[in-house]
Formats: sequence, C-alpha cells, structure tokens
Amino acid sequence: MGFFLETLFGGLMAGMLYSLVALGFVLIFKASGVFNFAQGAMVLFAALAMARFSEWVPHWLGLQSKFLANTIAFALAAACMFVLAWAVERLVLRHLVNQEGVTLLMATLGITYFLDGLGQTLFGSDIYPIDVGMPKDPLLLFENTFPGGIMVNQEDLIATVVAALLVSLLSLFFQKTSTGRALRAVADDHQAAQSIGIPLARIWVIVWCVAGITALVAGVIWGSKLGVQFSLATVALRALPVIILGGLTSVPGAIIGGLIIGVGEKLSEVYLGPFVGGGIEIWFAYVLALVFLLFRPQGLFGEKIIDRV
Amino acid sequence: MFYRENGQFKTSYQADQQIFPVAQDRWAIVALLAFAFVGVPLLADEYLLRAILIPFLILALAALGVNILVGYCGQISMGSGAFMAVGAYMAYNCFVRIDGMPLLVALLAGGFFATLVGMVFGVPSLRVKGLYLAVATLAAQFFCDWAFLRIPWFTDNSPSGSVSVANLQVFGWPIATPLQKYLFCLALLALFALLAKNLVRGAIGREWMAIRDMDVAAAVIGIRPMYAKLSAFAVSSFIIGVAGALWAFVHLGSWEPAAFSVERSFQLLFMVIIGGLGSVMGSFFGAAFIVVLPIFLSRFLPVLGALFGAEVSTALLSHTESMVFGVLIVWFLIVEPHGLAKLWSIGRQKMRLWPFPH
Amino acid sequence: QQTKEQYLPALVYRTGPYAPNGIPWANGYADYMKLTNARGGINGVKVLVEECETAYATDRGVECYERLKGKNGGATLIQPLATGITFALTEKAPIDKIPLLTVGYGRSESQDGGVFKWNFPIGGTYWVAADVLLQQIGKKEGGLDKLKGKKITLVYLDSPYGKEPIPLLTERAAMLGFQFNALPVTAPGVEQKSTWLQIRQQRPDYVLLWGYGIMNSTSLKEAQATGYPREKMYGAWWSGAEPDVKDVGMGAKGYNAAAMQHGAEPGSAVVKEILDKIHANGQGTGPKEEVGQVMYMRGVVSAMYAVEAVRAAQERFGKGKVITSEQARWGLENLNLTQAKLDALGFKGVLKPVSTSCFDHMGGNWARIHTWDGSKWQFSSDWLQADEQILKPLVKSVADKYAAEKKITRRSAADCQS
Amino acid sequence: MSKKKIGEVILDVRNISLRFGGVNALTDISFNVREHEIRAIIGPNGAGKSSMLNCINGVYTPSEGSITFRGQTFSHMNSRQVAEMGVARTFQNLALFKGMSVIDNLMAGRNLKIKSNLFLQALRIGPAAREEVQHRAFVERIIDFLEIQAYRKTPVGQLPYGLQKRVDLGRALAMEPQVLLLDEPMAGMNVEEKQDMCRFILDVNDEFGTTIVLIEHDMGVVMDISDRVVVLDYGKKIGDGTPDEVRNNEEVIRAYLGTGH
Amino acid sequence: MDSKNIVLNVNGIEVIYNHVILVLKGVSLSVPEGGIVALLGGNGAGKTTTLRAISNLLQGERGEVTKGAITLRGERIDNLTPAELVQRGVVQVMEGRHCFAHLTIEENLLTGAYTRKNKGEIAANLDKVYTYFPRLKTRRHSQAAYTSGGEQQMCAIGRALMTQPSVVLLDEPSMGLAPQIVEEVFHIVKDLNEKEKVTFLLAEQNTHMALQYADYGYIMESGRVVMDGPAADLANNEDVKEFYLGMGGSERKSFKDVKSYRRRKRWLA
Ligand SMILES: Nc1ncnc2c1ncn2[C@@H]1O[C@H](COP(=O)(O)OP(=O)(O)OP(=O)(O)O)[C@@H](O)[C@H]1O
Ligand SMILES: Nc1ncnc2c1ncn2[C@@H]1O[C@H](COP(=O)(O)OP(=O)(O)OP(=O)(O)O)[C@@H](O)[C@H]1O
Ligand SMILES: [Mg+2]
Ligand SMILES: [Mg+2]
Repeated sequence: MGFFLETLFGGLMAGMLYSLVALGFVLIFKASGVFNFAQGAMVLFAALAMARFSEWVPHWLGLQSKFLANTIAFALAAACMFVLAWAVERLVLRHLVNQEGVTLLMATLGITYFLDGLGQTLFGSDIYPIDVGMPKDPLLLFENTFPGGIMVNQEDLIATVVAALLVSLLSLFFQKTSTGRALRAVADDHQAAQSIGIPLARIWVIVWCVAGITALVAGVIWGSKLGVQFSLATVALRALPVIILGGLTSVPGAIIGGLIIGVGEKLSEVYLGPFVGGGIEIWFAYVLALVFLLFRPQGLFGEKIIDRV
Repeated sequence: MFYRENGQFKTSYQADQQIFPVAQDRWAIVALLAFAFVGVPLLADEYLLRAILIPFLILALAALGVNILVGYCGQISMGSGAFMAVGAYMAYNCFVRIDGMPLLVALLAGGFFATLVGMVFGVPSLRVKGLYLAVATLAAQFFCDWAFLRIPWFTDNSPSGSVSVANLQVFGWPIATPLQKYLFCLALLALFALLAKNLVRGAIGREWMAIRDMDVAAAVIGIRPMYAKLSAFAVSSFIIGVAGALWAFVHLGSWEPAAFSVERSFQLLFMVIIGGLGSVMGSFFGAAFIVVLPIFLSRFLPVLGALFGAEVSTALLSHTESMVFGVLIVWFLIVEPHGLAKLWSIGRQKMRLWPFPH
Repeated sequence: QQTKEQYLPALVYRTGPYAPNGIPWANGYADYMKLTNARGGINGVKVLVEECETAYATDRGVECYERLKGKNGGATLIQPLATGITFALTEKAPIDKIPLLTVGYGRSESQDGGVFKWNFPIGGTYWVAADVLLQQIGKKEGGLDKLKGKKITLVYLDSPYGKEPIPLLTERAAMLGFQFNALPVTAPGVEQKSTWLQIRQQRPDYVLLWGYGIMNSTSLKEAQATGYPREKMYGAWWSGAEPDVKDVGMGAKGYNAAAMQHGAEPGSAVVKEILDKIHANGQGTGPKEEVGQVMYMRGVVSAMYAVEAVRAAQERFGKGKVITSEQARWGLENLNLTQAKLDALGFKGVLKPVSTSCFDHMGGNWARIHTWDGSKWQFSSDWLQADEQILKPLVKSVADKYAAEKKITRRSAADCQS
Repeated sequence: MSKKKIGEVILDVRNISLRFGGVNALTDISFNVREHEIRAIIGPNGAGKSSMLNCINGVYTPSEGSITFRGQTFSHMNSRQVAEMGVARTFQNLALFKGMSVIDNLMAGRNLKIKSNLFLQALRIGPAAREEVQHRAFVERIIDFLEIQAYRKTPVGQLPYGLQKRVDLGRALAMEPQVLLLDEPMAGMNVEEKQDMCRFILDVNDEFGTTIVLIEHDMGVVMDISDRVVVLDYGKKIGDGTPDEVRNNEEVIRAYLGTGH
Repeated sequence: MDSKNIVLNVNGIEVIYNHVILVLKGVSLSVPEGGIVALLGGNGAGKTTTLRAISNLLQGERGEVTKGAITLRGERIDNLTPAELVQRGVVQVMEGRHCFAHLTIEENLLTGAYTRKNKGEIAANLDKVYTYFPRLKTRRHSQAAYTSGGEQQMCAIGRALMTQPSVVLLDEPSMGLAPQIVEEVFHIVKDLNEKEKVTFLLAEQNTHMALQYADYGYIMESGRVVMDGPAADLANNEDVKEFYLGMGGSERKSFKDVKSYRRRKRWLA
C-alpha cells in the first residue's frame, strides 16, 4: 500500500512536469492554431540560457549572492525568449499567414533545427546544472503508518505548486481578457482575424513570448532536477500524449492530462512492466491517450472538432 | 519557348489520361530513367552510390508511402518509422527462419506484415482526426520500438537486439556491390512509383483525396470513409514496409530498432511536407532535400569556412549545418508552402509562358 | 608530401544527446595525434586526422564512414565510437578491408579475431567490464561466494550497448547464485522515475549502471532522490567519467565505476607532454582543464593504439612508409605493447601491457575501479582481471553463432600470416 | 407548364424532428416529393432547410420520424446507402474536394460505379483502364453540358465561387442521380449566371427525368421553376403547395417573403 | 466625381496570384466620402480580388499587387497591415463568412471590437448590431460553426460593424440570405451611410439591389473595369439590363424561359 501510494505520488509529480511542457504547446495552439513542434527545443534553449547565464553572471558582475545571480539569469533568459518570439513572428509566422496547419507545423520544425544549432553554439553541448536551491533529498512521510514511509521529493512538490499557479493564471487570461478572446479568434481564422483589425504580429509575439516563459519555467524545473543538456528537448515527446489526452486547446486539460498520463505511466511501468520486460511506460502513455481519444476524439477538455456541411 | 504543349492535341481520353500528358515531359522522364539506369552507374563513384543515392532511393520509396497516407488521404502519421521497422524485422524473420527464402519474397512479406500492423493502427483514424491522430500514431511508433527491443523472437534471440543479414541475391544475381544495390533499389522504386501513381490517379486515389478534402461530402457521394482510410493505411504501410526492409537489408546490413526511431518518422513526414503533399514527384524532391542537403552542407560549409580563412570545428560545423537546414526549411515554406513539387509546377507554368511574363 | 601522411579519420560526436561524453573523447584523440606529429610522426610519417560528426546516429555514422574511407588514399582504420555504428560497420568493413578500432565498446564477441577479422575491441569489452565489476563487488562482500542470495540489479540503456553485459551477467548469476534483475531505461534516459521506484521497492544490494550520456547523471540524481546509497552503485566504464557526475557533484559521492585500465590521469607523463607540447602552444583541441580526464584519456588511449598499430605494421611492411588499411589490420593484430613500451610512450601507471593476436583482438582484460569523491575520480581498487574461464566460451559461442549466420569460416592459421 | 409527367411519390418524409442540444432545428416535418418534379424548400435563415437535406442523406440522424424512399422506410439514413439508391446533392457552403481538379471532382462522383479492384487499378490494365476511359467520357459530357471545359484541370479551390457551385452540381450529376438535392445552388450568382444555372436544372429535370429538391432564396427562381414548394420557419412547416398557393399564404408572407413580393 | 472628397482611390492595380496567375489587369476606381459604390461583375471577374487588394488581405492568398497604387484619403496604404487599416476605419466583410467557428456568436461580435477600447461604446455597438439582426441575439450563445449559413453571414457583417468603421468593403453581403434579410442588409447599409456617414464599397451579384441602393457603379469583367457610371445610368443601360438584371426589353424574363442561346456581351470584343 505504501509503495502504491508512493508510485501514485511519483506519477502525479512527474505528470505535473509534463503538464508544464504541455502548457506551452497548448498556449500556442490555442492562440494561433500552430502545433508548435519547437516547444521542446524552446524548453532546452531557455534552460540552457538560464544555466549558462547563472554561471556567467556572477563571473561578469562579480556577484556573490546566488539568489541575485539566479534572478538576473532568469531575467536574461526571459529576455532571450522574448527576442526569440519577436524573431519568430518577424521572420517566420508573418510570412505564413493563412497557411495550412501542416505548413506551420513544418515551419516550427525548421525553428527546432535552428534552435538546436543556435542553442548549442551559444551555450555549449555539455551538461549544465541549474541550481536554484531546490532541495534534492527525499522526504519521508507517514513513516509510522507504512513501513519505510512514503517517499516524496520536495523538488517535485515545489514544481507542482509552480505549475498549478502558472496554469490558473493562464486560464484566467484566456477566459477573461479581450486579448484572450482575440487569441482564440486568431487560431480559428487568421484572415478573418486580420480583417477585423486584430494585429496578428502583436498577438503572435505575445503568445510566443508567454509560451517562451512557460518553457523557461519548465526548463528551470526540469533542469534543476536533471541538469540541462540536449536530451532535455525529448521531454517534449513525453508531453505529447498529455496534450491530446487533455485536449489541444485546453489549459486545464494540460494539467489533468498530465496527471493522468503521469500516474498511468508510472503505475503501468511498476506493476505491468516487470511481466513484459519493462520499458513500457512511454508507449503505454500513448496508448492510454489513444484509448481516451476513441471515446472523446477531441481529448477530455478540448473544443469539439467541428465538421459541418 | 521550347516548352509548349500547343499543337499536341489529344484525340482520346486515354491519351489525355497518361501520366505525363505533355510530350516534352515524357521525353524528359525517359531520359531521366535512362540516365538513372545507365548514366549513373557509369559516372557515380562508390561513395555517391552508397552514402547518397541508395539512401535517397530507399527513403524516397518510404516517403512515397507516407505521401499516400498523409498527402493523398490526409491522415497525418508520425508512426511511419514503426511501419518501416515492421517491414525490416518481419522480412528479416522470414528471411532467416525459412530456408531458401528468396530475397524479393522476404521483402514483400515485410511489406505485407507492415500492412497488417498499419491497418490495426489505422483503425483509430475512423474516429480520431487531424493532429490528434498524428499524435496517436506515435503510439504505433513507440509500441513497435519497444516490441523490437524487448521481444527476443523478433530479433531471432540476438542478445544485443541487433540483427544482420548477408548474402543477398535476386534470381541468382548477387546484391552485394553498391552498384548492384543501387540498381536493385532503383528498379523497385521505379516499379512502386508507377503503381502508386496509377493508384492515386485512379478511383481509389480519388477516394483518398475526397476523404482528405471533405470527408462529409465524400460520404454523401457514396465513399465509405472506413474503406478509404484503411486502404490508404494498407497501401501506404505496405510501401513503407518494403522500404524499411530495403533500408535494413540493402543499406544498413545490420540494424537495431534505433534505425527506425521516432526521428525517422519525423524525417519521413518532413520529406513529404517539404516535397509536396499529394504529389508523387514531391516525395522524391522531399527525400532529396532531406537526405542530400545535410550531406551537402557538411561538405560545403568547411569549404566555405576555409574560403574565409576560418577553421571550422566539427561541432560548430554541425551546429551551423543544423541552423542552415532549419533556415532553409522555413525559407522554402515561405517561398512555397505547398512544397517543392508545387514550386516545380509553377516553374513549368512560367516556362510555358516564357518569354511573356504572364 | 601528401602521400607521406598516414590518414587516420575518426567518427566523433560533438553534438546531440551524447555530446558531453563525445567531446572530451574527440579532444583526447585529436590531441594525441597532434602529439604524435609533434614527436615527429610514426617513424617520420605524419598522421592526418579528420573528424566526421555522427551525433551518435547510425545512419550518419554510415555516411561518414563511406565519406572518409576513400579519402586521402584510403582510411587506415576507422573508429566508429558508437556501438550502434560498430554493428552496422561490422558488415561493411570486411568488404572494404578497413579495420574497426573499437576501444572499450562495440561487440563483445568481436574479440574473436577468427570470426571478426576486422574488429578490434582492444583493451576491453563490455563483458570484461561487467566481470570486473562483479569481482569488485565480491571483494567488498568478502569473496565471490558471498554473492549468493544477494540481489543485483542492472539499470541499462535500452539499446544494443546497454544489453551487451546481460549474457555475461546472466551466466555469472547462475554460477554465483545471486539474484539478477535488469531494468531497461528508454533512450536517452531522462525519465527514470519508475525505474528508481522499482529499485526502492526491490531494495537490491547493488545496482549496476549501464547508461550513457545524460542517463548516467539522471540515474545518480534519481538515486539521490530515492535515497539509494551511491556507494552501492557500480557503473560501466562509459558510465564513469566526469560528465556523468560533474553536475551531480556531492550527490554522486561514493559512486563507483569501472575504469578501462585508465581512469582520470592528470598526472601521467603523456598528459604532461600534451600540455607542454600542444596546449602550451595554443594548439590544444579542448579546454586545458579537461586534459587528463576520463573521457579525454580514453580518446588518447584509442589514438595511441591506432598509432602503435601503424608502427607495428611499419615494422613488418617497411619503416617510414605509409601503410595500407590491410597492413594496419596486421599491425592491430600483432600489437605487443609491453610495459616498457608503454612507459616510454608516457602511459606509465595508466595502462597494463596489451598484446593482441590473430585470434585475440582484445589483447588485455585488466581494469580498475574508481570512485567519485564529490569533485574527482579516484582509484579505489587494484588491478582486476576478467575471468577468462567465463569470457572465452561465451565469446566463442556467440561468435560461432554469428559465423554460422553469415556463413563465415573461421580463419586458418595461414590466414593469420597475411 | 409543359408536357412533364409528374409521377408517384418517390420520397416521403414523415414527422421528422431534429434537435441539437437546446435547438429544435426541425419539428415534426412531413412532406413528400413526386417523381420528376421540382420541389422547392424555402424559409428564412436558420429555418432548418439544410438540416432537412442532411437528414435525407444521412449526415444527420433525426431524433424522430421516418423517411420513405421508393417504398422502403428508414428511421435514419446511411450516406452510402442513400448514394447507392441514387440520391445526390450539392452543398450550401461548397463541400468540394478543394485540392482536386475539376475532372477529378466529377470522377469522384462516379466512384460508386467503378468496379475494378485495387490491384487492377494499381496495374491499370484491362478492365480498370477501360473503365477509367468510359467514365471519363461520361464526365466530359457533363463538363460540356455545364460549360466548364476551360477549367478541366484546374484545382477547384482556385476557381471563383460561381464556378465552384457549377462543379458542385457537376459532381452530383456525375452520380447519375434519380433524386437531386440542391442547397442554394444559385447563391452568389448574378442574374445571367442564375439563368444558366436554371437552364441546367431544367435540362436535367427534362432530359433525364431527375427529381429535384431545391433550396433557394431567390423567389424569382423558386416561383418560376418549381412545381411545388414547402415553406419552413423555425423548424416548423408553415406552408406547402404550388408556387401560387405559397405566394399567397398569409403566414408565408409574414414569416418569409415580406411584402415586397 | 469631385476629386477632393475621394476617400479611397485605386489606380491601375495589377494583381498576380501564386506568381503566375494574373487576375487584375489594371483596375482603377474611386470611392467618394460618404458614398455607396457598387462593384458588379460575373463570377471570377475579380471583385473579391480588388477588395482584398484594398484591405491588404492578399498575402494570405499568396497574391500580390504588382502595379498601381491604392490611396486612402491621399495616403498610400499599400504597405499597411490590415490591422492598421482597421485603425484607420477601413474594414472588410469577407466573402464566405469566415466566422470564428469555435467562438460563440457574441464572442465573434466582441472580437470585432478588438480595436475599440471604450467599454460603453462597445456595449452600445453590440446593442446596435442586435437590433439590426435580432436573429443573432437569439443565437448569441451558440458556437458560430453551428449556426445556419445566413446566421453566419449576419454575424460576419455585425462583426465588421463592431469596429466602428468609416469605410466598409462588403463582399457579397446578400449571399445566402433570405430576401427579407437582404432587404434589411441594404437598409442597414443605407442607414449607416446616411446617419453615420459610413462609406461603402460593395461587391455584389445581386445587381438589382445593388444598383438600387448605390450611388455609383463599376462593372468588371475578366479583371478589368469595363463600364462605370452613376447607378441610375447603369440601371438603364440596355446591356446591363440584359445581362445583369435579367430583363429582355423592359419585362423581367422568367427563369423558365431562358434560352440556351446567349447574346455576346458587346464590350468583350
Ligand atoms: N487564391 C487564388 N489563387 C489563384 N487564383 C485565384 C485565387 N483566388 C482567386 N483566383 C482567381 O482570380 C480570379 C478572380 O477571382 P475573384 O474571387 O476575385 O472573383 P469574383 O469577382 O469575386 O468572383 P465571385 O463573384 O465568384 O466571387 C478567378 O479567375 C480566380 O480563379
Ligand atoms: N450540427 C449542428 N449543431 C447545432 N446546431 C445546428 C447544427 N446544424 C444546424 N443547427 C441549427 O439548426 C438550425 C437550422 O439550420 P440550417 O442550416 O438547417 O438552416 P437553413 O434553413 O439552411 O438556413 P440558411 O438559409 O441560413 O442556410 C440553425 O439554427 C442552426 O444553428
Ligand atoms: Mg442552409
Ligand atoms: Mg468574389
């Protein structure tokens, strides 16, 4: 029982981290209809920037305070993400107004390649630590209820809180503000949005910037757990089942989807894995998402797919 | 001026329904084929054959298969790598488990099993659409990755999970030297391209495209979505499966599941999008772009660097390559979102009007 | 001038998921080649090195191989530097007659030169690594027989590389009576939560780590997060270099790994020489601080074997001549690096003697264990030798199976003379 | 009115109701269509006209009621079956296959009639090739008839709206239908083009005896060419009869026509 | 027309799609302040293209203006974004509705007010649209995709009105609308024109209606303006009568009796 709970918690926390990455996908998709393949690369790029700046800043400025250094590094990394958002709009999206989904998807792929190259050129290909002072050692709860207690990572707990905060903020933004509404309009029809005076350029910079910051937050949390390296981009693949399960267009869906996938993944690996040789969690997550899709083709909370004649 | 079809009148629908209705095109294609079968063997060195042409041919074949599903039937799939893997491993099993199994039959058997798997994973497409389906097909990818790594039967109990084949021959001719391999792949590709072209310009092709463009209207004119989608999955995964078997048998010789990882799936998808969705020719352009360009860049950039007197390190080189590649993808999309094939046809249209601007 | 150079290309990866490990290796390889030239070449023949980036991907590796093999009068030998690429090239090398130098990686059974004429896993295979690790664990427990009833879990990267030690470990488990368990980690290994949850549940006595790249540091971090003692963790020699532990820092303290004969050797003569002759002139390939670290040293050692093979070939086919790849194979097959020779080359204390033969393409089965103290690797064991009693039959049976599949006949003694 | 021989009831819609969540798109609608007649459905926007057609060819499933076609009664229709029974339709919002050429769009309309299997098609030999030519010949006749020869090979997505409407009609005609359902075929056309369209419709009706169900907002057209008219309003039937009867129906005037007509 | 109060001037523009398809071959027209100008012509004449060129929406269709100039109150607007044009009061109602499918009718209308910041004004505009189109009010909480064709058309027009425009480019506003509503739409146009001095450029197939409400008309064929003049003159032109109003002589011809024979348009030499 204790172990089951532990696995469950582990799954929930892992799921929360996926959610953070998934959130970036959802934001951009919801607000511009672009399936942003580059989200993984953005997480990596942001995390790399953060890791290296937090290393360089004390060096440049002769700072002692770790906290100050991290804050400045975060600001600089955020600035990088803003520049990126601006460049993406200027150089890519602007020229692809009103094109089909696959074309845009492909363009974000180009961006992925570019970021992979650029990130490693600027920041290097090594493994870099991000140390924002997250506690690494496990916390044992209920030691007297269960033998050995239930182990929880403090790091994960913090990540969960951050993710939950971010999500609530973003949901509010989408539902309550007129910009939020405009974003959804753009996703439906670029041209019509243009025709009534929604400035696509600004909208896209905003969205990519917000997605960039989300990527940065995700990157910092993942990075401080795992260290920052090229492979971080592959967490994007872990986030994909999350978004289709939750629905491509739903911010809360990203969270719920993340939790379901996280738990499903860990429980399956721990309880079913040993019977079939292990290593099943990744496909299990996808199959789980697929099963949900068979019942709700738009994901749990996604907007209904409209086909009408 | 020279590229005009005026004066070429068709007197039968048969003539008008040819693959290349314009005479100049027909000649060009004959010349191209002749060059590919005769000229290339005379001119190409081993490196060109082994490192560029053979991979190009095989991936073009796979891209052709992907294009049928994605470009013609509109079902975005990110699981093509898995179907390649099924083709490769099942062909391998047929080849090594059954004595005296002819290579060609083994390859086709690989394709056959890929068809089965493709159809199974195609079933969700009846309900799930668009990007949701795309992500769902990744389930196929990861499941197959896992199965070939974990289930020893598929790898003939090889402890490392890596398998290999040797002594390939077709009708008694060995397929050993690069040239033989090249010709073998070329012949298969030409054959499959012809068959695929026939399909896509025939009734079934129209069904696929109808489903892609407007599925409700398609149903109303009597097209069964299930039949159309599943047949697209079947045909496409058959071709991809054969390509996978070729990739394993002819190109790699020895392989592990990583050869058909999710990156391969993405790569194939990029090929068809860059090349042009819904165009047989586009598959070739796309494959050429994705296979040849990085190789070209990796050879060309150092030369360029040297020109400016800068010694480019391997890492910087490879990062630059990746950046340039990314930029080129975006650039091509901006110039022509419908892919290289569309660019090509616009070029032809311009040629037709030349020297008048419009 | 051109023809006077010995062309020794290398496939490397300075980008991609495994770059942190690939870069120092490539730096070491390049630096040693520079040193060789600074020393005046191989009997006057300068070496020419060229890198080709594979990003650890098999298809790119194959392309690199095809590109480099014919250049500059033909590649003398090829270093694939990835187990996957080695598997693919094993099929191609015999046709092109180019030897593959796979120092510490590749197919373990390719030690058998009778079947694998062109593969040279000089200095150690994964089976050696696995065996040595078990011996060390046995020592800790007070004898191999004490392993009976113990639980040993292998955490491995789910790839041919990660699976390589399994046959040997299974064999050993049956022999010694410990309970062997294997947990795969899907590449690239950034998500290991469930693996470590399982370890926490099973509470094995020891964990063997067969990861690469970021998987290693992730494992160590997860071990810390689940409270598994790092002292009980033993890594392969591809899991025991600075990039694997650096950013875990104190969190990895106590973690052990096999050292492939060499470990981090900042004090060795060859390192000093490289620093003096190459880095001091500003010609070093990587950062100075990393010279002498584990992966760097592996690059150096690999380069040294290549150079010495050429030298050995020259002994037979003509001193001061540029040799062909077939001659190089002979050289690789007839390496005889005695301690004296090694010491002279600056490898004193770094390597034990290595001597290959036509049928033994490995040439040495020694290794040591080193332990991370929070800031650097330190040897924590004596020299250990893998148990030939176990290795030999395993190598032979697997190699025979391969030969049967490929319809290869074992080389005769006469063939060995060529 | 000429020598047209209007026949038996071919399509009989009985007590159809259709609901979407809270919206009652159709409430208890009954009407019938006789063979060879031109039957118009009119009504204000959102009255449920298109939904009615969607029920008939199986795109929507009515929540109540039945549809009888040639004596067979169905509680809901299956698109494929409807097509096989010879019902074709056009769409209000142009549901053409945008990426395909005009010819391919029309050929797709003939797919039901193609018999050769996948393998024959791949090889394109014998029957498959012959069939292809046969159907092509038929399609060319439609192209001639609709006067869209010049656009044969243009992807329909690039055609101007009016021509797309014509292609849509062509695709339906390619099915050689017995009943043709037309949803606002003349929207977005000028008078000249409407005249053309009317001529096509009348010709089809005359020459092939095709029964036609027509939704249209241009009262001139409806009154001129239809034999009987159904009027819907907010999902309810408010009138049914000859054009003259409908024109003078108080309720229809109030709800739809206004005083101008 | 008096050149001083010309609000919109199009001067000899050429438009090419996809780099190869030349669609407009030198179109010139001008719209006076406070006028209603109709743009007439058959299918594929290039009306939509002209409007897109003005509102700068060609890019998304891969078209570009290669020659000529477009000015708004004397200012070149070729390089403005559509959003900037809306800021200057020019809004287009696109052909084929283009409602935001996933948004409700009300949300659709409110996005139209994106450029307006004054809350009271927005609310007032919304009310105005609802009084113009009561049908929208009853459907205001349903997603646009699930409304009928005509409802979507109303929504598109209403959405454009929410931007508080001074120049409206209307592309086939009457398409798919019931006769009553068509009448209403034209009333609204007239209303806005008279009360709020909104200028209209109207591409229409319903020539009858258009000429009835417009002050001035242009007739396009195959990418060229072939005829223009005050609306009343056009309505009395024999050719226009025959081809665009469906009248042989002075009677309206029955659709039933049209012959397949067609007279050739005189201007298409
Ligand atoms: N995106 C496009 N790509 C290529 N050609 C186009 C495109 N859009 C329009 N055309 C072509 O431009 C010409 C003019 O089209 P346009 O839509 O402007 O006509 P229109 O007068 O608005 O016709 P309608 O009354 O049918 O709407 C047509 O021949 C059409 O084929
Ligand atoms: N799939 C659907 N989901 C929800 N509501 C629908 C759906 N289809 C139609 N409706 C609603 O049913 C009503 C009737 O729609 P329908 O399209 O049949 O109208 P119509 O008579 O064709 O109008 P128009 O002349 O404007 O085309 C409308 O109010 C519409 O919003
Ligand atoms: Mg309708
Ligand atoms: Mg138009």
